[in-house]
Amino acid sequence: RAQSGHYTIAVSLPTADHGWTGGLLYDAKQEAALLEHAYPGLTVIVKPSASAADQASALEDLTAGTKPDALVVLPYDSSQLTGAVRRVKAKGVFITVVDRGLTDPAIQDLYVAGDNPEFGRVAGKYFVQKLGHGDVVVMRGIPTVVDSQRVAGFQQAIAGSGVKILDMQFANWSRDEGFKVMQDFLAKHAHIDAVWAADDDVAQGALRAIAQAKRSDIRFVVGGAGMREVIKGVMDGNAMMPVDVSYPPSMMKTAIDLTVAHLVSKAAVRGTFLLSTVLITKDNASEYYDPNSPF
Amino acid sequence: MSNAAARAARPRRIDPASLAPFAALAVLVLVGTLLNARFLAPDNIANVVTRASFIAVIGIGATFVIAAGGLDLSVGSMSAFIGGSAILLSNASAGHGLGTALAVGGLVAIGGGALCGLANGLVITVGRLEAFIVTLGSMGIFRALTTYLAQGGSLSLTPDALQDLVRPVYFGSVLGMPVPVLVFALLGGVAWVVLNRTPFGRHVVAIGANEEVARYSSVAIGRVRTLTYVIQGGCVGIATILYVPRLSSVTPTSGLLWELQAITAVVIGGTSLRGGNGRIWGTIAGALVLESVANIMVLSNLVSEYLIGAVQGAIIIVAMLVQRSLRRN
Amino acid sequence: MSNAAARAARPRRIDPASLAPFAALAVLVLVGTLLNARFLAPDNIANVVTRASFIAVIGIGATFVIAAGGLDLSVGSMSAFIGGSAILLSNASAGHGLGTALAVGGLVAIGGGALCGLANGLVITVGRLEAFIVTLGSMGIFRALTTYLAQGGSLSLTPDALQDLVRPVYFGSVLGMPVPVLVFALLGGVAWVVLNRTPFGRHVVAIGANEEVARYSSVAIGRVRTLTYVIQGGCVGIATILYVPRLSSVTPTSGLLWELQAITAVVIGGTSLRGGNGRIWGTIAGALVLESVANIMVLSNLVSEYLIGAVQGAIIIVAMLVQRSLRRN
Amino acid sequence: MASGLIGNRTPAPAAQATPTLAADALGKSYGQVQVLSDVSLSVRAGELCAVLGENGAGKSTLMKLLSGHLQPDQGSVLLDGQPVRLANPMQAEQLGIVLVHQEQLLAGELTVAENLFLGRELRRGPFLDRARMHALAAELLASLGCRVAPDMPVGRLSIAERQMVQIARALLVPRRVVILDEPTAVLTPHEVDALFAALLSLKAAGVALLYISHRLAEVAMIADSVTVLRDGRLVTSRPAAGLGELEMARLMVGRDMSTLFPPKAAPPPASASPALQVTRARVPGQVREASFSLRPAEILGFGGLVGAGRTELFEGLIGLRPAQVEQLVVHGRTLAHLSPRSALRAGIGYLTEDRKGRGLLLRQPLATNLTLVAPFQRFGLLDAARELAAMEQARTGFDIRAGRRDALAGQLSGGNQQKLMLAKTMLTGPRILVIDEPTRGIDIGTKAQIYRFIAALAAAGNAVVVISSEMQELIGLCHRVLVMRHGRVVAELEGDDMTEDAIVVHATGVGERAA
Ligand SMILES: Nc1ncnc2c1ncn2[C@@H]1O[C@H](COP(=O)(O)OP(=O)(O)OP(=O)(O)O)[C@@H](O)[C@H]1O
Ligand SMILES: Nc1ncnc2c1ncn2[C@@H]1O[C@H](COP(=O)(O)OP(=O)(O)OP(=O)(O)O)[C@@H](O)[C@H]1O
Ligand SMILES: [Mg+2]
Ligand SMILES: [Mg+2]
Repeated sequence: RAQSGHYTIAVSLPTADHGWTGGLLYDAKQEAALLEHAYPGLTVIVKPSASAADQASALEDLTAGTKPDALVVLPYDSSQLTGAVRRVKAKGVFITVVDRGLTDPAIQDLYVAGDNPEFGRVAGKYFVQKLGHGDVVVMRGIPTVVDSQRVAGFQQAIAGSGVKILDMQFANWSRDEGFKVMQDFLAKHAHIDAVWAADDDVAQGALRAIAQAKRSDIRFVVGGAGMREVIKGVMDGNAMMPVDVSYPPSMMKTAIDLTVAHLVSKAAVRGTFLLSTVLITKDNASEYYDPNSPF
Repeated sequence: MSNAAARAARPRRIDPASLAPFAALAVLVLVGTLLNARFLAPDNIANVVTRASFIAVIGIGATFVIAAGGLDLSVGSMSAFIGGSAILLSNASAGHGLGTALAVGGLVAIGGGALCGLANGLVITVGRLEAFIVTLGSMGIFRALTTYLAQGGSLSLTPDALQDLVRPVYFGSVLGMPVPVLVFALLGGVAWVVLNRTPFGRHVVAIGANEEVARYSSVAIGRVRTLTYVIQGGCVGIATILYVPRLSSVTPTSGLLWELQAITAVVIGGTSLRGGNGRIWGTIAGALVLESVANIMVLSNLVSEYLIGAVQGAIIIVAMLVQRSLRRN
Repeated sequence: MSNAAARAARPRRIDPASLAPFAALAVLVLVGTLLNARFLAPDNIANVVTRASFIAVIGIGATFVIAAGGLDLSVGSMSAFIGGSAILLSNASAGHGLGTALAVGGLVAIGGGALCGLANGLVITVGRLEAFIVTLGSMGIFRALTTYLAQGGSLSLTPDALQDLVRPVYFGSVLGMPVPVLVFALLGGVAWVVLNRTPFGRHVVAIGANEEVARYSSVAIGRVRTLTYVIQGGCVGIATILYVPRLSSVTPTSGLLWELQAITAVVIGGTSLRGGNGRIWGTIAGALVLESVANIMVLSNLVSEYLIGAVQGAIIIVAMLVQRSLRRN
Repeated sequence: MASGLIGNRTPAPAAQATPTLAADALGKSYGQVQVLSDVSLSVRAGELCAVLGENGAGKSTLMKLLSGHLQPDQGSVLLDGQPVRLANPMQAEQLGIVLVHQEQLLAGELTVAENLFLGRELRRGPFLDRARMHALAAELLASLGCRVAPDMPVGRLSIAERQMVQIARALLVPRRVVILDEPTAVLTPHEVDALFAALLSLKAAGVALLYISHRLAEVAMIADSVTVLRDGRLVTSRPAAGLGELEMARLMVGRDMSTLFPPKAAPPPASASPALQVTRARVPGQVREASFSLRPAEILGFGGLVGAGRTELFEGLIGLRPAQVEQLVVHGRTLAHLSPRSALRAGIGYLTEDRKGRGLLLRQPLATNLTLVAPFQRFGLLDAARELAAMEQARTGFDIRAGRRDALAGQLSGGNQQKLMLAKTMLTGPRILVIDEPTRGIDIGTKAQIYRFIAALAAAGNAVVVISSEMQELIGLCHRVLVMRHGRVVAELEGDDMTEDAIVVHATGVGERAA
């Protein structure tokens, strides 16, 4: 089939269960439609899954009795899906892994990722630089490796500085949780200098809680991942959210593009593409702004 | 039988068991205050009580459903679905003036909730299926529809003026009482009257107590049971109207696990999951218990953030044990 | 009384209602094949049936609990918790040889499961609380303990040799039958005999049918009910033993929503949520139905990714309606 | 009926032997209501002691004290002259004492055999010995004249069949004391005979029997001694010999009982347009064909054996179970079919025979039960005042005796539950009233009251259907009796043709040709 210019790419990713994964799925579908239009022989199958086990099942289903030419996978969880991806690889499928690297890097032909520890470090450095000394509260995501890496990066960046973590809670990458946890932080701590929310959804919720409490001690909130509304705010000079940390869901687009390029152009596209994690400020915000993204 | 006559003259007493959820709440308040004096700060109390309004309002509806021996697992995703729909239609009608947009949103939320409830109720009664399975199915359906509407992202009220207009529905207060608290207090009053002082309410409890007896007593079982789901849907609509103004948006995860929280509030409140009784005020106390536990967890520094869920679970079980032991005396 | 005599003489037939879940399964297989011929590929069928093993095994336990009129919402997080514990202890004992590590892991899983179940059962029976609340609480507890064990990350079997050693438990096959399928078939057989052919099984059904009658008949209600939860825990342990080799690791989100799936499988299988009957083979068919639906969703390209949940929900409701209509005839 | 048994009465055992089971000055109260005080009673091996009393007199309570279901507040239970503490029914059963409850305690989802052997299953190795249990169950039931299949779910049995299963359960293993709380209330004469035969052989085997019944004729026939309770106190304990029905009634009620049945009003003219006309009704599996018509002011009886399909016929007509009717005319209006609600609107009231499962919400207060069908309302809200007034009226009108006013229905004595149910049905003001077993478990004083009530109702122009297994009741009360057998109406009896013999002949089909 490959000879006749027909290719099938399977894309497996987590289901749209919060803003960032929603953006991911949106981008994947957009890109699939675009590429299928551009290359008539190309089929891109996008399959979201609701859990690690589901994703392992979906990988089995996508390769039972047939096989795609390439698999683009953003694993729910690195350690849990390594085996499943290895079995796909064993059938001779080209493997592109997105965002969360497998525990055995030898499996992935192509690795496109953001840098989670760096995500935390970039934010941490900003806090040190901006605050010098101060008390911050941290709103974590869902207990996962990604979250732990981000938090570790943040802690590493502020280590030894005058920035102290007052309190830390899980906010499940959800606006509602962000709102609630922030309300409680505000009730608990008489003085907070800044908030690191590790995710734009959570940051949005936190902002509402701060606005309601009319507290003036909090100087800023930093989220992350590059949500449309947040970047717009950064562009417009929102004082409470002056910066954002990039972790664009569009990495999925990049991964699919590279994979198609590998198949179609027969050029050997291999290796690791780390999308740099940057601090989005008023100056560079427009580069990261996509008014049509649902995220 | 002068003995009996004397007893009859004695005024109707309050069942001590019905006080148990309030006792549990009082104990929690005490514990919370001991752990962190800020717990009792007016701001914090207002936050907690206001936050409890969603589960309280949904729980009021769930009290009807459960008193009638039913169950509704779809309320959380139903809320997300009708919230998303209301936002989309409000936004679409914002061109005709913000007032219109507001009215459209409100109507869509309550009407949509009632319709979703009606659908649940009809499938359960006409199809004679287990409520558990039907509402588990519709839970999946509503959640997926929300994701579809939002295309995986989030749905926000636009323009910003609309957001500002609705904000007081959650953040505002009247005579010092937060609006959501007024809403659930009022709704609780109405619901209590309907459940305890109308023929319909009596039939709700009857079909929960023994459906066969109700059938042999010419109670229109199907209609009454379906109506409980419609009431549940309407309550979800009201909860959604309170919820959307808070963050002005709905995501595919909005309302996640609300069903379990609502059922827990109902059970903590003293309503039996087997049906046959319903305690509206107990449910409201139950919702306050749940929200207070969460609040206390964050306010205190006792437990690792990893273990919060464990402590919450344990507290709820202990609260129920305490309540049970009160009942035994 | 020839009427009664005729009734007495009629041989015991197979209840057509008990065939309904198998009919639903057959219809699904047909639909799946029509939508994508690859559905029937031996590989695919083997995958689906093997994957169904977790819910089938847990569902077998849930059939006991539900037949006795109980409910266990904690099974999913229990599995994550005992899986995590088993991995930690296996890893720790790997120094004494892989065989030891394996034995430790297996023992921890089954023993831990039984203990968790015992805890659930004792709180429910001794504390006389609603199973819903107790197991909802323990669900939170097990989940949080897993998060704590994993410190928010994941727990993997190490060294890799250990992973390789256990992999055949999920991926291996004996005489062409995948090991997990053998396990649930065997377990199903044993469970069927226990439920239908032993005094204990009869007591399980009796306390589900009418607890008061069972009490007057000298059935040790507390003990029997507690044992159903222990059985459930043991089954969760077995499911975990099958599950860990599949992904070689456990995270705080492992086993999420398994409780709802297990209950759904049991109900699809024809066991009433009110208790009083239990259908082991029906439950297994129910687990296969659930897994087939998910598989068909992935294989077919009919619906938008966002709507998969909606279609799944709808299919399950329709399957139940079909089953109900079969039962009426 | 059971007349042949009288001659078989075994001689009463020697009075000086130590009583097998005795109550010594027992007292019991529920909350502040003293329901039993200072009651003593004894029963010897081979003796059948009948316990009589009005509804709510405390008979069931006494039996529960003697069988470990309840603990006495005062006094003690003596077994073989020694005080014993019966902490629970299991302990009592281990000592050989068993109680057949007035209310049926069986698990509907389980089969007959499963219910019979629940808690004492026979095993072969670790497994159930199902074959042996089935065989024994069939044998035991057959010995009681009950022919239900052991693998039939109990939920599908009629009330009477369930009662026989309950009795069989008590007789499964050898006992020293068997206590039967109104075993015959739901039985037809045919089964009563079989039960009495079984009781006689128990007596012969030296079992001590305690027996509660409101059917005084039965008591006169089978009891060796009689104990009468009134308002929770012992009235008398004396040998049964020489005690007539009337005397027993006087002891129970505390005054003379003259007539049980009110004088019959003249039957309504046959020409009157029928209140209810049913042509070819069918209830799948139970009623093959039944046609009848019912005139205003008429009391129409339905007789038949257990399983004849009388209950099913009327439940089918009212839409409580699937049925087909060729033609159904209610007060001149032809109806396609009825549902419970449309029956209510058409003025048809139905009183079920299954008070525990279908009649009353046992955990709800009396007034709630009374007004369940159509709660009183004012401006859409419940009218508590009228509800209270109605309850007061029912309490006096039907002589409902509740220990306390806020009692729950389940806390009433069995007979009082029956009265509450009757009051509930009457509250809807039916113009056609169908009562299934109207006086089940009701004491003789109240029975007379209920009969007068029914007669007055008919005299006022209402039509009444009485389904009853008490032939006396059919004959004494009804203008006309239809007999059903195997799901068909096989006979219509009127005037002097209404005799016990005629009903039995048609109900059983035995000797029909000869008759
Ligand atoms: N669980 C209970 N709680 C409160 N009162 C009760 C309870 N059970 C029975 N009673 C009361 O005790 C009294 C005696 O009841 P009992 O059942 O012994 O009467 P009985 O003689 O068996 O009457 P019947 O002939 O109607 O069966 C009644 O007044 C009844 O209301
Ligand atoms: N749901 C059911 N399924 C199968 N058989 C049933 C069901 N309900 C009742 N029956 C059977 O139908 C027959 C008729 O019932 P039933 O005995 O109530 O009639 P009846 O004439 O009213 O007698 P009685 O009122 O004296 O008990 C019984 O033999 C009973 O076993
Ligand atoms: Mg009694
Ligand atoms: Mg009958």
